[in-house]
Amino acid sequence: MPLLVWTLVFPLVTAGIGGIGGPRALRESIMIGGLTVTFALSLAVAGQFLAGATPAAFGDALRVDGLSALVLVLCAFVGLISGIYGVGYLRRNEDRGLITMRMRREFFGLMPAFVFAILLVSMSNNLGILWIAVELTTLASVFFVTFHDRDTSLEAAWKFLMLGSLGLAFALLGTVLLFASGQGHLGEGVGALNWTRLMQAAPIMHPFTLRLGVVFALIGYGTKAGLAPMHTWKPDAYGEAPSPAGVLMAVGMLNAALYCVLRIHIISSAALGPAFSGGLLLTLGLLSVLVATPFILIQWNLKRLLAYSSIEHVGIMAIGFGFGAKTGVFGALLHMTYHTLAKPVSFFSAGTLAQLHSSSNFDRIGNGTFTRAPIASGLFVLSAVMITGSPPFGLFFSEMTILRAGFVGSHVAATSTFLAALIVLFCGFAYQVGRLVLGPPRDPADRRVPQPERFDLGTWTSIVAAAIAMVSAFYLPGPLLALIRAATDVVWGGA
Amino acid sequence: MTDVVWTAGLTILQTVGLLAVAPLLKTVIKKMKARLQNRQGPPFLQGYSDLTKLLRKESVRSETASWVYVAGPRVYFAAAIAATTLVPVLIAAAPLEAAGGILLLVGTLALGRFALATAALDTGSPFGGMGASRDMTIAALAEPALMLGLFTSALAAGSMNLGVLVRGLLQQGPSLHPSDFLALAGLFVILIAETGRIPVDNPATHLELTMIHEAMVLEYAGPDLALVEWASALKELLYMTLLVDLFLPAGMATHVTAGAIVVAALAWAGKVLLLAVAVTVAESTNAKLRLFRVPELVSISLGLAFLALAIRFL
Amino acid sequence: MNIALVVRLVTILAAAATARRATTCRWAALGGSMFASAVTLTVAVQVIASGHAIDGVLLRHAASGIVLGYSVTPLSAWFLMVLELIAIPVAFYSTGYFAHAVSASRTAVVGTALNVLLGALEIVFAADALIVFLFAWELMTLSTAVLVATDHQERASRRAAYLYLVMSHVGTGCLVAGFLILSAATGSQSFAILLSGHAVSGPARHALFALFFLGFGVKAGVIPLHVWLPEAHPAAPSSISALMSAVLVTAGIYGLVRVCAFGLGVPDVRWGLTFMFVGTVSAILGVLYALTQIDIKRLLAYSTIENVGIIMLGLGAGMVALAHGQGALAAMAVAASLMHVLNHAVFKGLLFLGAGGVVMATGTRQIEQMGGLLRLMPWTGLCFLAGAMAISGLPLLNGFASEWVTFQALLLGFASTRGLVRLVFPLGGAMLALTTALAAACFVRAFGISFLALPRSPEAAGARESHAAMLGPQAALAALCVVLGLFPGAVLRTLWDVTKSLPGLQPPVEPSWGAMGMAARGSGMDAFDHVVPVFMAVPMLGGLALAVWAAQRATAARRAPTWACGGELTARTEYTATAFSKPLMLIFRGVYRPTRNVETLADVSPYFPQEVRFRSQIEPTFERYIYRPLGRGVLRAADGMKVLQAGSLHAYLSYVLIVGVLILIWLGGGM
Amino acid sequence: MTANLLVLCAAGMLVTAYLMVGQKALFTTIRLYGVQSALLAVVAATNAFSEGRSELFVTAALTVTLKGLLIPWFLMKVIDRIGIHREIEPFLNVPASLLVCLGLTVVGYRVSTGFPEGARGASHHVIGVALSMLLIGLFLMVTRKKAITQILALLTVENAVFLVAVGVTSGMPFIVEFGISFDVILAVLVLGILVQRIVGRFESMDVSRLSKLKG
Repeated sequence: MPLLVWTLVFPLVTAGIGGIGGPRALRESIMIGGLTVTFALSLAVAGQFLAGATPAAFGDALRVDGLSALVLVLCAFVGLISGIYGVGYLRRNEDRGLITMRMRREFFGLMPAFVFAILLVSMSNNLGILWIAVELTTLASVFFVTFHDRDTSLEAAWKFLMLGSLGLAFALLGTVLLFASGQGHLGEGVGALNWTRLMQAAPIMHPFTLRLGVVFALIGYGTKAGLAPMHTWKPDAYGEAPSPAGVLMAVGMLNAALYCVLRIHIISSAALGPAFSGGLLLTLGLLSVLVATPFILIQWNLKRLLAYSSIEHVGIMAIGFGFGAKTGVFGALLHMTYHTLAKPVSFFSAGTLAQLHSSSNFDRIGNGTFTRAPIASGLFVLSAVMITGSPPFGLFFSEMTILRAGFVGSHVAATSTFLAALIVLFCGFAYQVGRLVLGPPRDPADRRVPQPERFDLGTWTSIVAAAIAMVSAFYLPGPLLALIRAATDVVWGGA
Repeated sequence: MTDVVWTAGLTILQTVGLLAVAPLLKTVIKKMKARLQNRQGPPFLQGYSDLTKLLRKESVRSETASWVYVAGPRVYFAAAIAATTLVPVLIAAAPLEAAGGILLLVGTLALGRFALATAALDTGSPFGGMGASRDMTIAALAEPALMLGLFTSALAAGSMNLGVLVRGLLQQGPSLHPSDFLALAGLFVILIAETGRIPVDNPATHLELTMIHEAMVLEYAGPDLALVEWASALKELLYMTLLVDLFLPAGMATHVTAGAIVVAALAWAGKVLLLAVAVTVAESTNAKLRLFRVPELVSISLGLAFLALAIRFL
Repeated sequence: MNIALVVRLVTILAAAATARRATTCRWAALGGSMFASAVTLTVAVQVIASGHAIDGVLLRHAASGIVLGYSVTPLSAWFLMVLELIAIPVAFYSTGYFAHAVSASRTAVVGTALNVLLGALEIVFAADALIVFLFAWELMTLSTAVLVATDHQERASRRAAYLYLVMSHVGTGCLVAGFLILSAATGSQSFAILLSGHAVSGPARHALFALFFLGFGVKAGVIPLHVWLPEAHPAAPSSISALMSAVLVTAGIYGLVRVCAFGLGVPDVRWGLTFMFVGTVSAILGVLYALTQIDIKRLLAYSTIENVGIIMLGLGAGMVALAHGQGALAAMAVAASLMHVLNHAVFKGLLFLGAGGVVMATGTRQIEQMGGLLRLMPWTGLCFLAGAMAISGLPLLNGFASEWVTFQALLLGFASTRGLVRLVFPLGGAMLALTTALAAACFVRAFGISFLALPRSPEAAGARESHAAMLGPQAALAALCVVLGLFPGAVLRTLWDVTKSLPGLQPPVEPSWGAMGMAARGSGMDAFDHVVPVFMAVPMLGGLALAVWAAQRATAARRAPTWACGGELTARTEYTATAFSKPLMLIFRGVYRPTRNVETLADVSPYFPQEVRFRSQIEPTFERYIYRPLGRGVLRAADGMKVLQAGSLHAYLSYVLIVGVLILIWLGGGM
Repeated sequence: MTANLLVLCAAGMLVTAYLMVGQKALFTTIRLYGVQSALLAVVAATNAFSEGRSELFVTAALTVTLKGLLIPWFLMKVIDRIGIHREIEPFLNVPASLLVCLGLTVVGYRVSTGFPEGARGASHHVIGVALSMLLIGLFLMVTRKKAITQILALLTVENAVFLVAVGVTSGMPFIVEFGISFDVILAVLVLGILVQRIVGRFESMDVSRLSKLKG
């Protein structure tokens, strides 16, 4: 059985065992072990690709090209660290006796399942499989949204599921229409929906049908990626999901969804030229950034803040792809990479803060957390600096690249708007972080004294994640860079 | 070598000369004022006797004062002296024109003012502070008008260095350009303001609340006071000479011969006396302005100076 | 250069590593910083001396293929020199200052941030390409913000830091846009090409000028972009304030010189006039606001705005001259502003260090609470006086020198231009004169009220002289004020070498008067004016000697209490700072728009008041009429957007419906 | 012949969609959905005949069993279990809703004209119907308050998509088809569970009350 299949089998098995049960230590070790192996396997697969091979299975239903390899590795990485952090996170709640059996089962069962679904997306070359896999990510993540079983979490879950399913329906229609537009040139059987075949048929597809298909597919998968105006489920879902799952959604699911968007984008670029879907992406991306901005300015909840930031970032990537040209695409993929490395830090530190104060509401947390939880607060500030694209960290470089692509492509108006939005966003973030972290320490008379911060697994994970993110800003390992380049070729070179 | 000796000699002679004449000027103005008011007025040598008396007196200083208080009058005095060396008086050359020109002159006087004002704050007496505040205020307002006035003639003569400037004017011969009169008028107002004359300030007042310059030096006694008085007399003479140089240099000695010097001396005395009369008239025919009317007066002179510049060069 | 930055990096790491042991950390951070600064200083001097730029590469960012390189041109070298001339004393001072003024827990943060800031500044001045410049620029902003927020328990400093961040980010945004447009036009990233002046032409040039003017203007703190400055500078620890006021603003100036004046081709006359106008306004308003401050650090901050104004004035004159193709004149004007950059850095650094000592000794920043400090902290007082005299532009000190050159540039500008434009120059001169005189008034007040007469509070009465480690740097800077004042020729000559490297400038070939003096030549006239301060020193000393001799009786003086109208002289009878600036406040009430309210508390009858309360404050015009409404507007707009996310799933679904319908209509080629 | 049948069925589905908009009884709506799905199955079967593609029969069978019977049964069971009154109170009254739906239909048809006349000349009608149904379903989701009705609306949208799949493309690859149907079932199950939890918590399945999360 080829390596990439193993990469899928492992998380699945882990999920199965985790779901069944067993003593805590066993579950934890199995999950961490399973995810570690998965990550290792994904690296191996990427290695195969870099060695010149194109790993594939099931008659090219699964196929790993540059783009897949990149997304695969990134998602596997996120899966691993969020898994480890998740264990730490759960332990904290266990110590406080907040964990029921249901939660344990859901957590240890669904975490790896979620990872499985995401990895399946990132590898699938068949648009049908792709759709199914995305649907699976949705179903897997719903239970994380309802994890804490509060009124609000039910509400969030309902909205998430409704909008998600609607988006998926659109995506399905898009897929069908794509298929229809290429009918007669795609051959028979499952392979007919293979992306590679569609690419071959692209030049002779029926343009109108294709256009319609592309639009629906983009809106559909855009909903999953959280592009405005289909983003509305995001703050609710992120706000309710436990932080480790939050990371998987904000980074893993986001990357996966973008992967789908890109697959469609590539086909349409090949058939209709990059202007059509590129323009669409640019519009949606710009809209996302603009929508995210005000909500960051007036945000009242730590996790929702991060949700809006992820809307902003998916917008930025979309803008990068929309600007097109090698620079823009490269910038966007670089952004994806750095975002994947930086975002977990903010989710982890924010999660810790929320746990310590048993709320993610700014008013409940109060300000001056630095005096109470120096490590988490410090990390949060650090990550804020990172995700606002300030030097000396990676997102600065990627945003610069995207901006430059914009001006070079003479999208002056769009780029200027984008730039302005970025500035306001920074100010908003600075304000929020400032009021959270700085300020006088909470008065001792206060009843809501937070838990003391401890050097537990969760803390260590966040520290390590931060270290990785910081180092990566200056040194991206050669292979990873090669992957980004290869992915750029896939998206722009059409290779 | 010779020119060093020459410079040194001229510097010392001119400084001493002006120091000697300065007290006389003040007295003369007093006298003329008295006459205009049908009073007898002080004898001509009054100024000198005042100074000698003060210099001989024992000096009394405030307990709260520091060295700044002591340094004040001395620096003020030194600055006044240094300033004189930049101004041509009898000969069409300033003793130390190698050092610099108008800007340096103004700067040096500012230095003196700074020292005195700082010292005035040192005693802790409310009047010192009041005087310092008002003096600095008026000086600040006067500064731009003064500069503009000086610029006008400097640009006309093509140099900011008083020596060069005067020689230039002498070569051009007497110019009756209207701008000169405007500039002169402007600078005359400044002269009044800077030397603390009515209508800006009243040198003879004994009511602290109306004082400006006097309030500043209210605490000084004996030799310290003498230095201040002497220096301000010198300053007044200096300003008058400056006006004379800029607008009526005729009669200055362009080469050093006894005859020329004598002529120049007489001419200079005459011209300064003329200005003194003007000052006297101004003092006797005007009432002192309220402090907050002064800006208007000064702004008038600013306007005059700018007008002069405009009509001269456009 | 690399060495210097490596040292910085090591220092930063060391400081971070030793965070737990404050003393070690302090010495590591500051020692390392001094060393790095020294190295950079040598590089700068070397460049200025040789006149040849030194290039190199700091780092290759493999991921984005961006290369961070540097190129120390003579201009950069000049600014680097200024930077390090201040950075070294500041670091030295801090060794003594941090020990008392910065809590042990924050030493590491401050030490690290300080080094990051210095490193970033060095890169900013030396950057050879767009990305590295913006990189360093951002880093500079962030580290400064950290330093400003050092005392984050205080609401004021949090606010200051935030305001600073916001303002600088808007500025940075303009810069990013400007630079990226340039680089898109040229297809290159290196300044050598971007700023060659051939990148763009036509109206685009003016747009770019506007962008860069805003971007750099914010950092330089020109009015009306200054609002952050008087908040941020005082908020930081004093030695940092010194650095910010003395050097950080010059980063903005550097940008203005490098890009606005010389980077966009031959400047347009209107640009120069803009500079002169903004400069004049900043100078006068700056000093007027400074005059009314009673917080000594705010006072100094406002006077920074004033001096930036003076610098801009000179620069503007230079640009106008360039526009008229008068290289010699332009060279002089630019030299004037660059010279003032140096001088301002020196005396402003000195004054802030002095203020720091005073604030530490008295525990207050209100000069109304000080007084009589000269007797308690004689050395600090002496140095502060020197600084005060220098900043008031008095001869024999450095302030006079640069203002002299500026005056010359303005007058020669008048003499050698035609048309109505020329009238701008003498007016500028007059305004400069006003500024200088007001500055003198301002610093008589600052020094007199805080150092002279009786202590105005028990804290002031109990003040003790600063630590030697803090006095040393002040003495050094004070000495520098005098030296630069007595030998301005040396500075000017150096500047001729610097200006030589700038396009269009023709500095005089044979600098006359050697190190002691400066000469100004206009086209057509020889020796328009010259100045040799040293010569002036002679009659000064002579006069001093004469005065001492004449008043020798005064040496044995009797001490008597000051006469206080028969009453007893107490601190409360002294003239206050507020009273001192009252006349000017009333004369310029149009600017200050002061509001005063007097309430009389009487129990029996209003004619016998128990207590009279008087409050007077000046209106923060710009904050009230520009910035506050702006901020409110943005927030209101953001608040209005809330309806988009009002929690109704049906609304959310309808968005999708609408989008779907719209797109279908669009695809259907309209209906 | 087949073409006419296709168009007929498609039209029938559209009619059911309109009826869903038109009336208020909950159970009727569910039955309407059943009918709709049955018609979809017929479409699939017709294509199976005309194209001679056996796997489309399986699709048809799947559709009938799953969508025609299983899902309606499941939903009714849910309603019975949580026993709430069977009225639908929409945001928009019926006439207005019908008007809007007419507009949406126009849009759908207008777009469908851009399509190529497929082999059986039917496709652009089918597309028109499908797009209209899609929009109408979406409109139902927007205007219906009850959780169940929203699910039904979503399923209508799904049907529209399937209509395109079977009516225009003569069937997606079988595995994919199967997987998709399976996923739909899963989704419905999850939705059902959620509905129960919501009702269990809020004593109502009026989702318009779920609006705590703002900003």
